[in-house]
Amino acid sequence: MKKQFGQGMLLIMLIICAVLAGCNFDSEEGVEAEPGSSEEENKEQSTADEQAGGQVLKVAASAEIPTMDSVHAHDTIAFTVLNNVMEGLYRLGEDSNPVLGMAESHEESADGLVHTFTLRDAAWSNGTAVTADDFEYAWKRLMADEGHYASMMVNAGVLHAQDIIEGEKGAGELGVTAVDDKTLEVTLEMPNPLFTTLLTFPVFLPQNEAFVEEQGEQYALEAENVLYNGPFVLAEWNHDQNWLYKKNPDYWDADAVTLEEIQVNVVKETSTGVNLYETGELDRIGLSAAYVDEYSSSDEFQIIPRAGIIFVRMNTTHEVLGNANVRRAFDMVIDKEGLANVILNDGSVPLYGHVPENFSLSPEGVSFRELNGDFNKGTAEEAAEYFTTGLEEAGAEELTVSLLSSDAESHRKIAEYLKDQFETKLPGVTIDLQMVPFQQRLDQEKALAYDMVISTWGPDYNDPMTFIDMFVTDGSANRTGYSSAEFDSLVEQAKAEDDPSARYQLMLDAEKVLLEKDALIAPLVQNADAILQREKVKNIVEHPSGPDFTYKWTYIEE
Amino acid sequence: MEKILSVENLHVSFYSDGGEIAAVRGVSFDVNKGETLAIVGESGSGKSVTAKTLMKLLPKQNSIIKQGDVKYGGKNLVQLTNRDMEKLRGSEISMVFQDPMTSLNPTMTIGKQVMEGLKRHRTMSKKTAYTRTVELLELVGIPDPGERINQYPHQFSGGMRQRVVIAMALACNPKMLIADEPTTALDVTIQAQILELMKELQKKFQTAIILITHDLGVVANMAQRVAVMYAGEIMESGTLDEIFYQPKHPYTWGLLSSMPKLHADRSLPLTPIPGTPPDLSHLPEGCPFAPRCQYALKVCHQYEPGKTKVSTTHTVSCWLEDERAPKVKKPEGIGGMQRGRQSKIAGS
Amino acid sequence: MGRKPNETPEIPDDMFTPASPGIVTKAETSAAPLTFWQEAWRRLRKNKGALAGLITIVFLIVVSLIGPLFNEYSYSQQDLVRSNLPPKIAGLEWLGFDGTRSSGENTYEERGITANAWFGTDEFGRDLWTRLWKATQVSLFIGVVAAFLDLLIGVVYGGISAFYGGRLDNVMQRIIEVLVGIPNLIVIILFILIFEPGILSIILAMIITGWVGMARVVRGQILQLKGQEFILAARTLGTSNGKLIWKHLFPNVMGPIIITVMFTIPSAIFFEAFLSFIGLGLQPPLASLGVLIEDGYQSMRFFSYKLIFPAIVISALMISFNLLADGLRDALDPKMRR
Amino acid sequence: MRNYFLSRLGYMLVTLLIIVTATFFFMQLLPGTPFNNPEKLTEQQLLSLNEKYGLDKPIALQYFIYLGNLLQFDLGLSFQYEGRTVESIIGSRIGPSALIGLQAVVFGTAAGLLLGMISALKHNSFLDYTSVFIAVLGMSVPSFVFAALMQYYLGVKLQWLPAALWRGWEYTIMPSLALSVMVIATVARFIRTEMLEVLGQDYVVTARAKGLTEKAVIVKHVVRNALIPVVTMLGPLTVGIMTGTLVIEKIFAVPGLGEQFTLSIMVNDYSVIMGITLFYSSLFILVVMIVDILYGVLDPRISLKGEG
Repeated sequence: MKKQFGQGMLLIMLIICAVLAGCNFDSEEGVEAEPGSSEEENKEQSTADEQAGGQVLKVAASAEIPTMDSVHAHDTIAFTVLNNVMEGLYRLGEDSNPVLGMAESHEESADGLVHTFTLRDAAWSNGTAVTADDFEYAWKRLMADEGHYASMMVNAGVLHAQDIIEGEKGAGELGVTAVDDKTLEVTLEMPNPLFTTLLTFPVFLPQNEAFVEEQGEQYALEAENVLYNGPFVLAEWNHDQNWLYKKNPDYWDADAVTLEEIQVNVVKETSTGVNLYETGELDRIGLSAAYVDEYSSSDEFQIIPRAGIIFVRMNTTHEVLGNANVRRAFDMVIDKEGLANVILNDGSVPLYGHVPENFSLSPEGVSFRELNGDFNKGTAEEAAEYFTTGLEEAGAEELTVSLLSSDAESHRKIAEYLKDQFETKLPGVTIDLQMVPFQQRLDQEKALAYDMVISTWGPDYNDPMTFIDMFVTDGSANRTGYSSAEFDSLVEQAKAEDDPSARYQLMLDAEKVLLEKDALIAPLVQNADAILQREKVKNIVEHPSGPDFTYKWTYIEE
Repeated sequence: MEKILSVENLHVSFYSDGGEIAAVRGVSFDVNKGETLAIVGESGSGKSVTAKTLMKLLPKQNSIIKQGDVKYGGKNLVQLTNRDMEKLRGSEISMVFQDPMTSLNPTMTIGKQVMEGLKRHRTMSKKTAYTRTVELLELVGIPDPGERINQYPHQFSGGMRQRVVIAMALACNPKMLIADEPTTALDVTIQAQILELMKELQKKFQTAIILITHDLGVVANMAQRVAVMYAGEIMESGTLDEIFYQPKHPYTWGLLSSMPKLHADRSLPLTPIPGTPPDLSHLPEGCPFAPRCQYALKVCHQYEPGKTKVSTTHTVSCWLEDERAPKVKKPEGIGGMQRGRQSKIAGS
Repeated sequence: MGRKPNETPEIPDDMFTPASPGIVTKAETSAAPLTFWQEAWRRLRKNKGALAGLITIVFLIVVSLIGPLFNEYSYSQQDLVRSNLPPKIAGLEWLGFDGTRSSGENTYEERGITANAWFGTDEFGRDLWTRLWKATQVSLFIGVVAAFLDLLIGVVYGGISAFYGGRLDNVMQRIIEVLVGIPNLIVIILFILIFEPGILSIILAMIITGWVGMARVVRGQILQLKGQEFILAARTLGTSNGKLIWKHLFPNVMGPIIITVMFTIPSAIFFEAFLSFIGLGLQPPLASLGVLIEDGYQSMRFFSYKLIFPAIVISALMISFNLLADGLRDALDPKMRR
Repeated sequence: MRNYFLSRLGYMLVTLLIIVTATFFFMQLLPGTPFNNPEKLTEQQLLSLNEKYGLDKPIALQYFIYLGNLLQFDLGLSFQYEGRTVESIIGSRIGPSALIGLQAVVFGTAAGLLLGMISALKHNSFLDYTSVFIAVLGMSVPSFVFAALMQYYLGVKLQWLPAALWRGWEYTIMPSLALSVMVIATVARFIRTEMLEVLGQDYVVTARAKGLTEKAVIVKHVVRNALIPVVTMLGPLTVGIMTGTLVIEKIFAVPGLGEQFTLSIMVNDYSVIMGITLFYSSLFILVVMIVDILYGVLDPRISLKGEG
């Protein structure tokens, strides 16, 4: 047996070649993720650019689309895509209020229980008409598959939704019926002022039964395995890399759509996004705090307030933190301006209430925050006074508590900041920081295994109730051990109240109980997006809840 | 006798972290055609360095030939360019190394290694080279050469490997062979076989051999002339008989008396030379052997002795040869060595 | 003895008398060879790179210990007024320590701050000079402790395995083989996910697979030594096992062990930095070089000083340890000795 | 030879079993749930999801179910990506990682060899010190710092190469380069030491004594013998590349496996974490085995016997 060095090297080269060939082979097989095929792709894209006549938007997404199945969708990325390629009875309008979509008209019975929708003439991307059956099918499928957001059906108050989730009734008994091709009838358990708002949520989108059943397990796994009825269609979907929207010429309101194409790239690092923006690969990116200083004077820099909030939950079962004065002191002592403008520096806005600013307007057109004003604002001295009083009431002299936080960058910063704020401004306080992975924070939070925890909340729908009802006794989002009969009753009344103004007042009162009386939580900041966006890009509509964007009305100024 | 190599006043130094090490200091000797010159000495005496200097195989980065000439066939090897030297190596002057375990490339078949030299110096076809290699291997006594030519060094025993090394050295019929302790790493019985082989081949090709060794038994068996080296200098040189029967230098006495003798009086103890060789970077003044010499005079510690010609062939460097020096009696039992003892062992 | 040696007339006759034996002994002792360690130290000193590495390491250790005492700030003390101050050192303005941002404005003048932050401050207004040295302490601590624990486990495991040999060795080697098959990165990541992040879990995570290399080195060395005569001799003389290990085997495996440790320390420091970068780091406000680099990396475009100083220190540490380890290998490894 | 393979295969399987077991039980210790949007998950939803995915069964049973599926090469469904199998996720992700990884290894090894050889042949010269410094620097500067600098200068300032994304071969250059820094440094240092050692070997002197030209000595004897042990670097290099891809892919927005792994860890996607762990481990074990075999082929002294 001849063992030759040259042969050995040859062997290595062969192996390497084989692997490389394997790589290219993949690409020829059509996994477009491979660079081998991408040159053609580039050409295609550039010719597409020319055809699109400049009406092309290039944006970034922070992650892959987890699913294109509206029944299983659960995050803003999927919501955003679904919102742009499909349309439900209502869609979110340019002011984020619901506007009619697939429904041409919406009639409500006198008792507010039966809603009848008449559908307009619209077609799926395969040419079949969008019918009332498609809605009935999708909604019932949501209940049958126990989709992530099946609870939305309960929130909407659709008949039997609660019972179906609890397993007492079958999914087929959901209160939705296709009367004929064009008429959909939805029955509610009781009148619900939020019903129309909720209908914009992606779980209420229609699905074509014949197509879904035909695709089976393949449904929604690739771009071609979904049907579209929205302003755009998903023309390409290269998993983990990018996807491409194209204008849907068959959309009923196609005349209102200007953009020809939207290229979305998955970019996870802010720095990468910035670099791509600078090289012209992206038209809009989000900035992290580190880049805000660099770009804050740029004309392309914008801050867009969001409706998500960051706040501190305090465990009311803790013997000292159970005291409202102690909690109030903790809330009051934090320099929230410093936190928002110096530490986070990403456009975040200091928050002095539970419901964020720029989120909800009363029926009279005044914002919730303006109506209720700021809570627990005061000097460090006042805070220290509250603290001493509270400590006395609780019969303690000193306080050592842990502050739990997820190890995400911004939360870590907040925790470090709060520790310093508390320890230097409140007498006798020692804070043990506990940085844990996000999931563990949730586990501990839900098990009430914490003293203080930095939490977040984002709205599910455009109404203060999505924040307010978090803290009802034993609510799944309560996680503080808080139980107030007064608060609970206010929430219950609000949910049943038909008169919008009275309902709004009840919610305002509930927040007062929560913060003014009980100082349950310490609100910290309201999120905001610091972004860079090319000036020629106009009218990307952002929404506080559900999907992030609607591109229907977006255009490139030429 | 035809003189084929002559070394004159050779000085070689190394540079290391510890400073300059004068490894060879003023060495001179001649080699005649077909004869064997043995250079003996303890380890560190500069004999291997001398050998490598002749081949110009010393590492270039840290060694330098400071002075002296090496004359071979009308050329001064010291001044030869590397390229010319390469042509000489292996074809005119060859070398056999001490450790056959490490002197063969472990990843190359022995056939290739033998052929390499052949191809370099003789223009011949691949086929001829191959046949010649098989012949050579057969010549050095490797059984089954046709098959073993494609084997790797680790498949050979130590003795067999040394045979391969010798085959490599003799591939181009060199005029001179430098054998640097060719048998030290081998078993005694194998040693004898290898020495016999070398003798045989020497007869056949009329090759001159410089045999570097510390084993006086080997010297007695192989050499016609002997040079005794210590601390980079030749202490005494002469014919085999002169060195073995009329040694003049106390160091030579020491060497001879530290060698066990087969037929000698067993009651006489073996006498080792006390102490260790000097540090070549910090040589003492005077004779380098003086610190270990039991006959040392005061002068030995301050002045180096000159060369004394005892006979036309016998030279020694020692103050004891000075007429002012006290007469010292050569210790008992030296010089009584019987020649041919080694050959007996070799035969056994 | 016919001819006279070439006489040197100046040599007086009285020199031709036997020398006293004292001279002999003297000459002998003067030539006493250096011990292994002296020799190694001598070689190390000659190696400029290794020496530079050693000096840099000692310097960084000393500075990291006394550096924080040079100013009044603590590593965790926050002050939003002083947030994001660029570095400024009186007298070194020409070197760029002039308190101006990369955009050219002078933050000190804008905010009317007089007290200089030598290496700048972070967004919390924490002094980066103090934090840098504190972080260096932490990183060194992690590196040294991880290497030491590796050493402890590795020496015991490798020693036992090689010394007792036979079946035990076989079993222990199989265990190592399986362990080597597991990519350590994955073990470490899982380990840190499950335990609370912090110095302790980082160290534990690193040694959980790290000791294998050391065990292999030690086993290899001891196996090699075991066959050698002096060990055999000691055994025949009835030396106890414990004594054999400590007196004979241990000193002889020290060289490779030290070298391995020297290579382990920088890789531990580096790995910690890597873990910090992928977000599996320490509990703040404690910082390691990795944490500082991670923070600095986030803002390297606008506040490059936040990245530069820790990056310089970690690179200096890595280079120094590597140079020193290289030098030690040359100095200690008998195979490399000429 | 056959025995050798069989016993190696045996160890591979044992190792993999241990890894599977360890990872499986590690997963049980992870806090939180693998389900999406855990912030808003209610207790009731959690129960029904657990039931749906079989997470309500006893752990031992789950373990054996997993093993059973594994035997049929079924790694399960991702929790994060609705309806996608772990195999398909690994399948679509491995291509880019393998490509930049291989390019980094090939380029890095070539450059490293060159650097190391120059260094050894010009031992203790300025060239030697320079390349040693480059090598040590390559090992000392964290790859993400290097990647970020490269992206900014080559991609944004000079615009020589695309800054990020994955659309063509030119997009693979920078990630491969960033990954190869570590390879260059490791290989250069390794080959330098090896060459220096070989240069000091007796057989090199023998080769010179044969009268071979200096070039022939270096090429035929020194370089060849120094190259053989480089094969053993493949194992550590594989690990280095795997580690490297975790951060490099994120920075250059490469849709590779390393990036998926970090992502899955962040969202507790149990089945994907386990699948990728298993994949990495198998790859690593395979590489180690290939290295051993290759080494046996390249170095005639090593013979592959039944004993592992």
